[in-house]
Amino acid sequence: MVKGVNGSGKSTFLRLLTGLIHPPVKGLFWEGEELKRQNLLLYQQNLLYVGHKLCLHHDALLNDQLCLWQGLYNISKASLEYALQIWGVAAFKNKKISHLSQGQQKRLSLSRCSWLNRSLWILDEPHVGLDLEGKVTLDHILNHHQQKNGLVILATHDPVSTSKEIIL
Amino acid sequence: MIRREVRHLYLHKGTLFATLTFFALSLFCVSLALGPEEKILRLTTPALCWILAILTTLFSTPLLLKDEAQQGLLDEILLQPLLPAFTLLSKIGAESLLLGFPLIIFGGLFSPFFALSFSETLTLALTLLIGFPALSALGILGGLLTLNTRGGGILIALLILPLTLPLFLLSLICMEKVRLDLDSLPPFCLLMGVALLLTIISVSAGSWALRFAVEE
Amino acid sequence: MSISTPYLTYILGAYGVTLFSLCLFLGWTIFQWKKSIHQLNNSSHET
Amino acid sequence: MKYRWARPNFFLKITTPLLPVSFILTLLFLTGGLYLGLIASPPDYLQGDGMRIMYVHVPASWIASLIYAFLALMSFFAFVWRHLLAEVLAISSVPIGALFTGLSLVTGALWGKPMWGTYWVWDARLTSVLVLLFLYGGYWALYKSYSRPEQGIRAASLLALVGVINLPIIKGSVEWWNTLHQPASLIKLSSPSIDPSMLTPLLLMAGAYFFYFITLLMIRTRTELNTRKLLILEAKK
Repeated sequence: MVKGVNGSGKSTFLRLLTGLIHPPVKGLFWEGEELKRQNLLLYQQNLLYVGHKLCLHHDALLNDQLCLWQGLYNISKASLEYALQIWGVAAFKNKKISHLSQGQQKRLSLSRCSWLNRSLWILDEPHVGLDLEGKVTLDHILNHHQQKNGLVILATHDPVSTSKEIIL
Repeated sequence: MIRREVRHLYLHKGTLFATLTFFALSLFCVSLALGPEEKILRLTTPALCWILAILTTLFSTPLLLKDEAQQGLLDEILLQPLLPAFTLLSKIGAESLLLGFPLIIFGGLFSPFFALSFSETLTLALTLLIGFPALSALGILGGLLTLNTRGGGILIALLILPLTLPLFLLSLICMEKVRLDLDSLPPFCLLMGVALLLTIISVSAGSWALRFAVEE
Repeated sequence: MSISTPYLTYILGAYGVTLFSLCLFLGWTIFQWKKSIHQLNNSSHET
Repeated sequence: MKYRWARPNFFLKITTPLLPVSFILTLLFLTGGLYLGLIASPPDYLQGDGMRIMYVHVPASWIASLIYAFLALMSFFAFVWRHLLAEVLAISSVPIGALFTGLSLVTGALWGKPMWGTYWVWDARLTSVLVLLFLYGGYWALYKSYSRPEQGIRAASLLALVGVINLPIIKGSVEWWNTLHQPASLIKLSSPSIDPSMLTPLLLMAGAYFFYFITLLMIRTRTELNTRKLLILEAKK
């Protein structure tokens, strides 16, 4: 878990960890190996990044978004729909994404935690914009992931039960 | 993959429609301004078509890119296992299909009104068809370079218009040769080569630009 | 060069424009340089 | 250190004595060139005294292209290795290059008026010089429109590299387009046998321009380095 006051560089740090930003001084290491061109791709295949920007197509219907995801990540439709049900947004399938509320969009974006099978999760303030019920769902899923030996790197201001804290 | 990008681009049908309308309307406006003289129209229409095609791509492509950047979709491209250059290529393909084809058909349909003969129309359509992917690639490059700047629109024209010059001039040479009933094959081959080269250069430069555009 | 050449205005114009703009640019550059040194001194004194 | 020559402090140290030297060289070459060009050299048998404009015009075009080559090289270094010095050198050379391109256009127009009767023709050479001016302008505009210089320089470097690849293509296409549109009625400068009495002032002027470029490059680089330092100082506060 990454903590820090506003503007201390949490988001930048997380983006650095995803390899999207070129590290200015030293390289990025994962499991003892420095990440270069070749293994950076492998590493990125292993991580899930949900940032402040939600990676949703605003003009699309939710259904279209599902189709795009299906094509992009080779995911079966059933697992997608299952994930949407967990996050409670399955009912809005024929709505435009820009017509969904902020919280619903955030849920939709976070739903990739449930359908994308990756071991390292990098989440940038996932609690923001979620209601109480959503936060419970999120914590539940995070715990479940950790029990499966998954790794979560999380930037947040909310109290979460974790093992390690990095304070920026 | 191109199908995915087509589907993606289709979401922006409003912008595409507006762009096409812009193309058609300005073509009519300029020809009204030039007067009904057939000789002048015949001489100027190919150039007009090309300039308008350049402008429409230069202004619409970056608009779409900016939209994607705001949603964070460019991160998604970079986190894919595929090289970003391929994604950019498929974007170009999608744009050629959804914007380029209608544009060419438009031009082809209306060129008889501008006193172009059949062979001239055909040449115009062919040169546009070949040049469009390169234009779209240059537009993407410009859009990515100006993504994090203040006031991108005019800047793109300043950056990219000089680079589109070869395509434009070579097509006009083709048109002129056809009009004078000369052999138009050599400029046509040259045009193909230049278009291919420009596409390759700007796609590879674009994939670099993409990398540091998301670092913001 | 003979003074009565018909191109005198153009020749003098070309040389004049060249020298004038070279000098102007030099002056502007030196002005900027001095200004930056001045600013740097100011701000390092403050800190 | 591997990149000792590329460190700003080292650059400042070696250019401190070089600056007056190159400035004096500029003055020397300039006086020599001006004297020979304006007064001592014989008038051309075809163009008369109008030929004298050549001595300020042609070297300006040479230097303008040279600076673009320099800019592209520095952009390459800046883009690949992210050297601070290369970035600063690149951005410092742009206004000088634009100045020489502009001068080449203006003096060319002043030459063209008495020789061909118009200030401007859409000749291949003229058009490609104009495109060069646009490329410089684009580089500068792109650099300036980023709020942080280190980001702007990378975008601009990429543009300069694309530009340098495209420049021959642009030039070629413009040339071809012109051969179709108008017969080449202009007197070609690049005649193989140029008289030494004309070549000397030409080369002297080229030397003057070159050292002028070097002098200004050093001054501008210092200015730019100061500005960067100032930014860092302000960020620390």
